[in-house]
Formats: sequence, C-alpha cells, structure tokens
Amino acid sequence: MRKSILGLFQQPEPAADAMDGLKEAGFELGTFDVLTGTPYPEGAFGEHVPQHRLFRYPAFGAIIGFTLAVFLTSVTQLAYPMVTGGKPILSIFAMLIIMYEMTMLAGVIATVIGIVIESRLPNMQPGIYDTRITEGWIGVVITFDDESKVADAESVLNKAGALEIKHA
Amino acid sequence: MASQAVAHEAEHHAPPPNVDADVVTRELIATTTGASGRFKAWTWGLGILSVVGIVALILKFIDQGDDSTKWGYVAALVSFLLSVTGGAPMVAMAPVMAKANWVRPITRIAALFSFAGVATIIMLIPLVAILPPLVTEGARRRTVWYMAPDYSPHFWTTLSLVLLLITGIALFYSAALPDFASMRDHSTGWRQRLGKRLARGWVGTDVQWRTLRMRIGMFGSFYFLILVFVNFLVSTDFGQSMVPGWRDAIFPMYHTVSGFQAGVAGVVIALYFSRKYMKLEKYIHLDAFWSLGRLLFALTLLWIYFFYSSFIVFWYGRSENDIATLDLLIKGPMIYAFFAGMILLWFVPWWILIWNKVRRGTAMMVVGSFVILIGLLIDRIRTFVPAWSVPGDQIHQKWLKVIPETVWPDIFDILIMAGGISLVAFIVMMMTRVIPVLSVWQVQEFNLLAKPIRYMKGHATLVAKPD
Amino acid sequence: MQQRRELDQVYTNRKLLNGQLDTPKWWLPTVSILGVVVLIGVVVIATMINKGLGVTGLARPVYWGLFITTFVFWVGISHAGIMISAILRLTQAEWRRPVTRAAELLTVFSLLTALVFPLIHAGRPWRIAYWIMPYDISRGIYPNIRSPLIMDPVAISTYLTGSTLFLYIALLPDLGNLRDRTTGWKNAMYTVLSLGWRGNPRQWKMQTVGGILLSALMLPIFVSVHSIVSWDFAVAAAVEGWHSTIFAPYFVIGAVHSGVSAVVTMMALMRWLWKWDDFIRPEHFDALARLLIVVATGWLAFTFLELTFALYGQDAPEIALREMQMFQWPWNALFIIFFLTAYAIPVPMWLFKRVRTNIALMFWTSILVNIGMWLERFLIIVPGLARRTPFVYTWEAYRPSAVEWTIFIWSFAWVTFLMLLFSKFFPLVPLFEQKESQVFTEDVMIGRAKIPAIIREAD
Amino acid sequence: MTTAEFGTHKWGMVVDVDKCIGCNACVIACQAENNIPINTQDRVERARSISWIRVERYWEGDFPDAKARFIPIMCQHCENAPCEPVCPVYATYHNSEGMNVQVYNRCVGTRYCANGCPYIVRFFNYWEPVWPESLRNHLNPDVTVRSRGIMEKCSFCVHRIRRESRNARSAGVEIADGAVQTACSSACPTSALNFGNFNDPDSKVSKMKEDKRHYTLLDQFGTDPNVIYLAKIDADKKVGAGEAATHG
Repeated sequence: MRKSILGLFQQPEPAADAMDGLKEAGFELGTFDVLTGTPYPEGAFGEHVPQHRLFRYPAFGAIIGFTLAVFLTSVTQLAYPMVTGGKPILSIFAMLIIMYEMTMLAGVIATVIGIVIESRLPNMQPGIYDTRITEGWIGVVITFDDESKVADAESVLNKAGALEIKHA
Repeated sequence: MASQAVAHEAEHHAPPPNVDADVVTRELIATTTGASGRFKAWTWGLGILSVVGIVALILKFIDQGDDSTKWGYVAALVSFLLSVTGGAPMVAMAPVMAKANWVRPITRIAALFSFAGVATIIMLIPLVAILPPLVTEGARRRTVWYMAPDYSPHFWTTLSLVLLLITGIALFYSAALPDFASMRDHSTGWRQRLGKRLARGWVGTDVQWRTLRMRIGMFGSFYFLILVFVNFLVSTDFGQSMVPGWRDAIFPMYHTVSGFQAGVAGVVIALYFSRKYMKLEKYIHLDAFWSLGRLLFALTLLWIYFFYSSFIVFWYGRSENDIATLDLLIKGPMIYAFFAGMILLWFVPWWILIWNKVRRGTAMMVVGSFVILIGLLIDRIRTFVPAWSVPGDQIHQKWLKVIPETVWPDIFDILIMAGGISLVAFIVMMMTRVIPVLSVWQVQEFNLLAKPIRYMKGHATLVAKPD
Repeated sequence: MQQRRELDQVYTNRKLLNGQLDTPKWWLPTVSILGVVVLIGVVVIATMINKGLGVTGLARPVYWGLFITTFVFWVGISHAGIMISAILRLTQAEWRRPVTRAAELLTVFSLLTALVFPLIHAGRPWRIAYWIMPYDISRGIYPNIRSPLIMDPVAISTYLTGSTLFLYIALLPDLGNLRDRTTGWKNAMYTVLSLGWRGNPRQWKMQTVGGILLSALMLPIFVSVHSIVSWDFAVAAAVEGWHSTIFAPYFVIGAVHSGVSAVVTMMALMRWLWKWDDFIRPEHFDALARLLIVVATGWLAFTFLELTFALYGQDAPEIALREMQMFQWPWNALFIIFFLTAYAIPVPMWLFKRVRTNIALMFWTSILVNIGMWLERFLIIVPGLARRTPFVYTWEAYRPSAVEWTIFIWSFAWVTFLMLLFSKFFPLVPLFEQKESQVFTEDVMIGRAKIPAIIREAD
Repeated sequence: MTTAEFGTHKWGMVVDVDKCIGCNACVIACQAENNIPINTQDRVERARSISWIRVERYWEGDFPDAKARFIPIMCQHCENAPCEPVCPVYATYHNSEGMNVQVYNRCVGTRYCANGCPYIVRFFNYWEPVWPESLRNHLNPDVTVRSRGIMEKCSFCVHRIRRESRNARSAGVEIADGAVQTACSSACPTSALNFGNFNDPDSKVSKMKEDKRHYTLLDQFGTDPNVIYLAKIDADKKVGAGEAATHG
C-alpha cells in the first residue's frame, strides 16, 4: 500500500491554492488529486483535465448490436420461410425496426460500461477518504512513491490552510 | 477539415470577445454600406436570374396554362420556397421560446428571410390559377375542405401566404425598431432618412422596451401558428388532394418539419457568408453554429422518423390507398428522386452533423446545409411532381388506378426553379444593404448577458438569465 | 429561472436523505396497505390465468380491451423520465435538477407495470415465455419478426434496460453519499453499490459527459418505443380508426403529455410527503407547466390532424366509426370527459402564473390530464374494434368486468408500492445535482438589477 | 394437371349466393365436423359463440319491398391475409396450398389476428370446451379439440383434404375434382357452397368463378380472398359485382 495523505478544506479556493502549491512544489500531475462532493467547472482547481475515450464505446457497441440484429432477423426468417399475408420472406422494413432497437441497446450498454471503466470504477480500495467530502468539504489527496516528500506536501497543505490532514 | 476543425475548436474555447457598445454600433451599421465588388457582381447575377425566372413563369403560363399536369415542378418550387423562407424566421423566435442566449445576435438574419416570402407568392400566383377546383365534372375530390365552396383552397392558401409574409415582416420590424433608431443616429444619406422615418421616435424608454418584447413574443407566436397552417394547406391542397386515395395524415407535419430543417439550413448558409465576407467573426460566435448544428441534426433525424412512420404503415397495409400511394410516390415514377432525397436529406447530413468537431466549425456546417437544401428540393419534387402529374379527369376518383409516367422538367421549369431560388438569395442580399445583418441591440444584449469569467483557476462563461 | 437559494450541503444531505436515514412515520402503514392491494391484485391475476380469459368482459369483436389500454397508458407514462432528464439535460435547463431522478424512476417502474399487461392478456400466458424469450430449439420455430408484437418486447426491453442503467449511473454519487452517512449492513450495501465512488474530477467529468451521451442515446429509443406501440394498431389495415400514418408521433407526443403530468403529480406528492419545500419549489412546477402547455397544444394539433384525415377519406365505415366514437352513448360521454380533462380544463388554467405556482392546483390538474389521456387510449382502441362492420353477426359492445378493473387498480398500487420501496433505500432527488446547481448558479449585478446567472463551462 | 403431391393445389370455394336459402345446414355440419363447443345461450348472448361458418341475414331495400338476403361467411383464406403477419409466433400462416392455416399448439392467444380480420371469422376460446356426457363419444377423431386460450377458425376441413390426398397418393392417382368436399359444402342442399382446386383450370370451381356475377367480400382491403361469391340474381334488378360488393 503506497503512502498517501489527504488534506481537507471547507472552502474550494484554498483547496485550489493547495493544488497550485503542489504543482510549484514539483509534484508531477497525477500524483495528487482533488475530491469534491459536487462537480465544479472544469479546471476550477487547476487540476489537469482528465482525458477519456468515452465516445468510442457507443460506436463499438452499436456496430456489434447492428451485426447481431442483422444476423438474428435475417436468419430466423430464412430458416423458417413462411409466407404471412403475402409479405416477402425477408421483410427488410420490419427487420429495420428490430435492427434499430438492438443497435441502440448495445450502444447504451457499451456506453454505460464505458462510463464505469473510464471513471476507473469499480474501485474496491478507494484509498484515503473522508466522509465530510460529501458534506461539501474539499479533499486534496497526494500519493507518494518515496516517503521523503510527505513533509513538504504537508507544509503546502498547511500553507494553503488545510483544516485537517489525514495519513494513510 | 480535421485540422481546421481543431483550429475552430481552439477558437470556440476562447471566450467571446467583449466589444464596447459604440464599436458594435459603428461596425454593424458600417456593414450596410461599402459592398465589395464581388458582392455587387453576385447581386447582379442573381437579380438577372430572378427576372429570367419570372419571365419564364409567365411564358410557361401562356404556353401550358391549360394543362395542370405540367405544373408539378412549380408546385414543388413553391413548397420549397415556402419551406426555406417560412422556416428560417422560426430561428428568430428561439429566444422567445427558450430564452437561449446564443441566438440573440443572429435573429436578424433569420428574420430577413421573411421578406423573401415575396418569391413564394410570385410563384404561387399561376399555380392558384391552375389548381383545379374542388368539384370537377360534377365530382368532388377528397380534400380537407369537405363541403366548402369550390375555390376554398385557392382563396385560403393565397390569403394565408400573404398573412405569413405580413406577419414575418411585422416580426422583423418589431425587432428592428432600435436598429432603425441607431441608423437614424449613426448612418448617413437615405439610410439615415429611412431610419428616421421607421424608428418612430424610438429612444429606448423602459416602456418602449417592454412593448418591444411583447410585440416580438406576440408576432412570433402568430407567425408560428400561421406557418403551420400554411404548411398544412400547401401540403394537402397542392399535394395530397391531387392524388385520389393518397391519404397520409402525417404528411402536413412531415412538410412542416422538413420546412424547419430547410429554414435552419438557410440561416446557417446566410450566417456563414456574412461571417466570412462581412468580417463579423467578432459577433457571430462559433457557439451559434454549434447550437444550430445540433438543431439541424435533430431536425434531420425527425425527418427520417416522420418519413418512416408513414412508410411502414403503408407497407403493412394492403388496401388500394396504401398500394397506390407507395407505387406513385416511392416505387413509381420518382424512384430515383426518392433515393436521392433520402441520401441528401437524411443520410449525408446525418453523417456530417453527428460529429461535434463539425458542429464546432463552420465549413462542414455550410456544406451540410447546402446538401440539406438540395435534398429538400429533390424531396419536394418527389412528392409534388407525381401528385400533379395525375390527369385532371382522374383526381376526383376514389382510388388511383393507373400510375402516371415520370414527368421531366422542361426548360421553363429549370429556369423558373433557378429564378425562384436566386430571387430568395437576391432579396436577402438586398436587405443586408438596408439594415445591419446582425441586430445591433441584440448583439449588445448578448455581450451584456454573457460574460467570460475566471472561476477560481478555470475559465467559464457566466450567462445571465433574465425573466 | 429559479431565483437562487443558499443551501448548506449538510442541510441538503439531511433533508434529502430523510427517506433513507430516518424513515417518515407514514411510510410503513402506507406501504403495508399498498402491499395488501398488490397482493389482492396478484391473486386476481392468478385466478384469471387459472380460469381463463372468460372472466374478462372481452367479446367479439372487441378482443383487446382494458388491459391493452392500460398497457399503452403505462408505456405512455414511462415517457416522462427520458423526456425530462434527457431533453432538459441536453438543453441544459437548470430547473430540471430536482426532477430528473423521480422522472427516470417513473419510467422504470411504469415500464415494469406495463410489461405485465401484454403477458396476462394473452390466452396462454405460460407459453408467452417462448414469445418474449423465443430463441430456443424446444419450440422448434422462431418468432415472426414481421409482427409488431415482436417489435414491442424488443423495444420495451431496450428502453427498460437503457433507462435502468441510466438511473444507476446517475445514482452513483448519491450512493457514495449514502455510504458516508450510514453504518453497518447498509454501509456495506452502499459501499458495494457505489463501486468505490470518491468524487475526483475524472469521475465527475464522466458523470457529466456520460450523462449527456446517454441522454443523446436514450432520446431516439424513447421516441421509437411508443411509435412501435402505436404501430401495433396502425398496421391493422382493416380497422378503421387504427390505420393512420400519424399514429407514431401522435402517440409519442400524447405520451409526453401524460408522462410529464405524471411527473408533476409525483413531485407534488414528494414535496408534501418528505417536506422537500426547499428543493421542489413552485418555480419548478411553473417551468413544467409551461412545458406542458406547449406539449399539450402540440398534442391537440396532432389530434386534430388525426381526426381530419380520418374523415378526409370520406369512406362510409370510417365516418360511421367517428360518428359512433363522438356522438353515441356511451362513447360520447367518454369523449367529452376525455377532451375536457386532457386539454380544455387544465391548459387554460396553466396559462395563469397563479395556477402554475400553486402546488395543489397543479397536482389536481395533472391528475385530470392523466384521466383524459387514459380515456384517449381507450377511445382509440375499443371503438376501433367495436366498429360497425358490414356484418350483422357482431353486435356486442365491450363492458370491462370487475376482474379487469381490479387489475387496473392493482397496476397503480403496484407502481406506488415500488416507488415507496425504492425511496426507502435510495434518494428520490439527486443530491449531487442539487449541490451542483448551487455551485453553477450565481447572481450578477447588471446595473442595479440582480439577475440569476448560470456558469457555463468554456466548452 | 398435377398429381396429388402436397403444394400443387390451390384450394378455394365458390359461394353462389343466388342458391343460398339460409337453411343453416352448413353451420350445423361444420359444428359437428370440427368439434366446435356448443354455443349455449349464455355464450351467444355474450357474443362469445363460435361458428366457423355462419349465414348472415340482411335486408335489401326498404319496406314494403324489402328483401331478405342470406350470405354464408367463413374464413376467406385470403392471399394477403391481414391476420397472418401480425401473429408473433407464426400460429397462423399461408401454406403452399393457398390456405390460411391455424396451428393450435403454436398459438399463445394474443388475439391480434382477430383484430386484423375484417370478416370477423376468427374465434377465441374463452373457456375450456365442454360437451354433455352424451356427446363425449361423438367428437371427430380427425380434428383437434382446441383448449382454452387459443384462436380457431375455418380450416377448409383440412383433415378431409389430407385424407383424400393420402388415398389418392396411395392409389397413385390425382385427387378427382369434387372428391374433396368440406363439411359445409357436402351438407348444402342447394349446392350453393362449392369446394375445389383453383389450380385446375377445368375444375368446377375454376369454371364457376369465371361467372360474371363473381365478386369478393370487402375488396377495398386488398385481401385477395380464396372464397369467391356469385352475386344474387334479382328478377327486377340488374346485378353486377358492384352491387354485390356494396353489401359485402
């Protein structure tokens, strides 16, 4: 378990200052992060804007769903060529509806999977945390590779006015 | 395209520049004067084309005025022009409806289209003369005018189109008052005199502003209702009721929706050119293109939805109506037009506009809009030409027995269509000489309400939402 | 635009989680009473399946009656959820925030209810398993995908799956919140459910981006579902009054009309039952009512078109059907009630801000709308079947039996029951959205005027 | 002409309305042949009676010179049957002998087909069928007894067709014209109901349907039935398909 500390702030501004301080103190991006109980406008804490590939998931899912649907609808009709109401055996316009639905379904499911994966969930060792974060407090969490930098991280947090610092 | 889109994206992320009020007024008033040589050339060209088109219309009337089956293309053109010129001003009402901020600067361009409604009416005149009455040879054809007088469609369509034109201009004028005032104050020559006369002593008191907003809301809603009504009449009386047994309850709505689609496309094109050639980048933000793009995308999907909703019902049904309608309008004489329309009106725009990068840019947006306009014209031809090609002695039968042959456009039709379309462009371009293409006061309002701010360490825009 | 309220997050948590953390007194008795009703309904359904459909009032030529009407009704209600949360999310309407989850819930639970009806109305429900889940060899034949009754299950299960996942994704942050507020087995449950939510920028970004993306995906599904339900009727060429091309959009917009009204009903109840006056405020009802005016008028236009083009054909049977639908007892009475309740009474009332901001009035008008919209479905489905045929062989009009009415009532009890059960474990108002709106709105001074403003991210 | 191989026939019926005297013999024959549960008074009153063939009685003209008319109506076995494509489980489909067949053990009883049928000739079993003790042994062994919850309708006495084609095949001959008779047609005293093979150009029915009186019921729905009607001849009235179609 790598060492990590969590500084707690009650107001967003000092937390943002702390993030800046950490940047200046030479912590590389990704080793520190901000935890909030509610979304803030992007870059409000000067955090690095997370990159994501979410938009690929629905496209991928849609393709799978569409292929499945084409296969299912056409094969099931051709396998049992029964004339109903003088309609063609391969009734494309009826198939289209099923294809559409299955495409959308696969697209949605893929998107949801994508959202979960892209937000790095499920995450069964959430690491250091404080329940007050969901009460409006702001947490700045730093993870270390080497113990030596703990001190100056703490100093940065304190300078920014952290009300409490937790270790884990 | 990609690199350019990226560039646009960067531009998009940049907060809208805040221009001082006086600069806005001066620069926008200046756009009315000092047309470039290219602009002049284009206006002349379009003007000549329109005259040729009108002459062709008269000649065609003299030549073929007695044969209704030859007028399908003119009917299609009327429907097309109605769609574009009638649909575009709807964009001017978005703020009334949704209090959207992005639309404020561009309402003027949209409203200018309503003047081009003149073109629609000009093209309609011979058509009204030729449209067969409800009762021919003692038999009454199926219309929405069940037992009404024989010439009701002729009367009401003309009347409502004129009403639409008047309401559109009223909508334009009620929103233009403050700009006429600023022309009175900052312009010169005949424009100043015009402003003086039309500003009607506008000084911008609180009362005047309140009445202005009220008027916009009022005329806006009127305009919407009349537009829907006109679409209903044109699509049924000039299309559906010309075919025995064509009974498609969704067709008026289909017509209206594709009309909005064309209107938005027209606005996008006008925006693009005025932005590019009038140097209005400062005022026409990419945000507007982005929102219009999403609107256009939604309308494109709506088109295919409406089409399929009617198609699947016909396909399942086996009655004479269903089969005849499919044979005439889809499988029949216009099958190529059908596929072309399907591709240009739905597939291509859908595939273009689905990309956020495209919607953030301008170039592909305008391409998509042109595609949609062409597609719509073809789709109108697909629906109206076969409808009119049904011989006059059959239109009051119960069901369509024989499917008529394909009708190809003759030289008149081509000239008329070219003329009608260029007349619209011509009118809009001329109007930009009379009044700023962007509404000055709304640009001011936009700058007032939308402020770029620094939110803590990040950038954001603060958009005020007054009631 | 809602004027801004400063709400401390601790207070927000305590108020909005009162359903889970400290259960209100009325909860247990209400749920138990509903449970009894649900139980009775289940017993009645079981008896019907055991005895056969003879116990219903169905008779030739009306083979579809109350069950299918109620099915369409609940599918219609289910359109509230995506309408509210997707469209308003895409248009970034600020007032949607307290409404979204309740709406999505309504979608899920009304769909779960709607699903029951096609199953129990069939002659041999125990065989329907083959029809819904047909892809087995034991039956030796695959279903007929040309039948709208195959498209229905596909569409509805798509919609149900989609909206359930949508609901869950939007629930994640609040689950994290509950995890922090609870102890013991509940804490364990929420810990698992929240998948270890922390609330770092990445997760929040996924919430917003994913929310918008899912909305954009759910919207086409939402439109398709009721269209397909409408095609159940529209493809029947031989039934006057059913075979109309306008049915798809007509049903969809009608569904939105009834669905949004149902959301209004539900919000009023939530405000009263859980005392959420600070969160569900008159301006929300105001905004919903404005939306409803537009939707209802659009719906009226479609109704008008449907009628116009029914008569447009000027075929004798069609005209006879309409004549019966509107001017013959008992249909004429139903028709009048339908028109009054679905449009003529509520919409003019909503034109007045005093009504729009009066929760009690909004509650009752929204109920009226849904009475009307149920009757609308009934008046489309049943007269179309009880039509005058050229044959003298059919004369019986349809009269629903007590069994059908019981099951009809059961469906309402069932939905409410599920809702209350849900409210015991999960918050009905999205807390993080509530807090988000606190962050994203502030007042700007323009001159002397204090105007509420929204912070839009640079993108 | 074909052999008795399956799928080479197109079975159909020609109903000469002019000959129909409305005696209802066909109805009784059908009930007996096809194990149709007894239409008790209660079921008739509830409009739940089942009769695969029925004789419609309607009036033409106004009093005093109103005329009583009879027209037997059974499943029309349409080529473009509205009932077929809407069935989710293929319980009803069009077989290769031009018949609209109902497969009882596939049916789940959605009753969608009955909604689609403009002729109202499809019937739903609301209850388990019961017969009085005396009739238990009178059931026709060739015909399935339909359980509750499924649709049923006129089958053109498909079991008789099968029996005849079996016999013909084993004898190595073709099915003779008129060899196959449905219960109703064999019971009709005036031979108003005629059953046969439309694929055979010189079969009786093929000849009859060339009659200029011929029409089909509710042709505006484009169902293209395999039951052809020959219009009533009126001494004082000129009759053509047009007149007949109006009351159809």
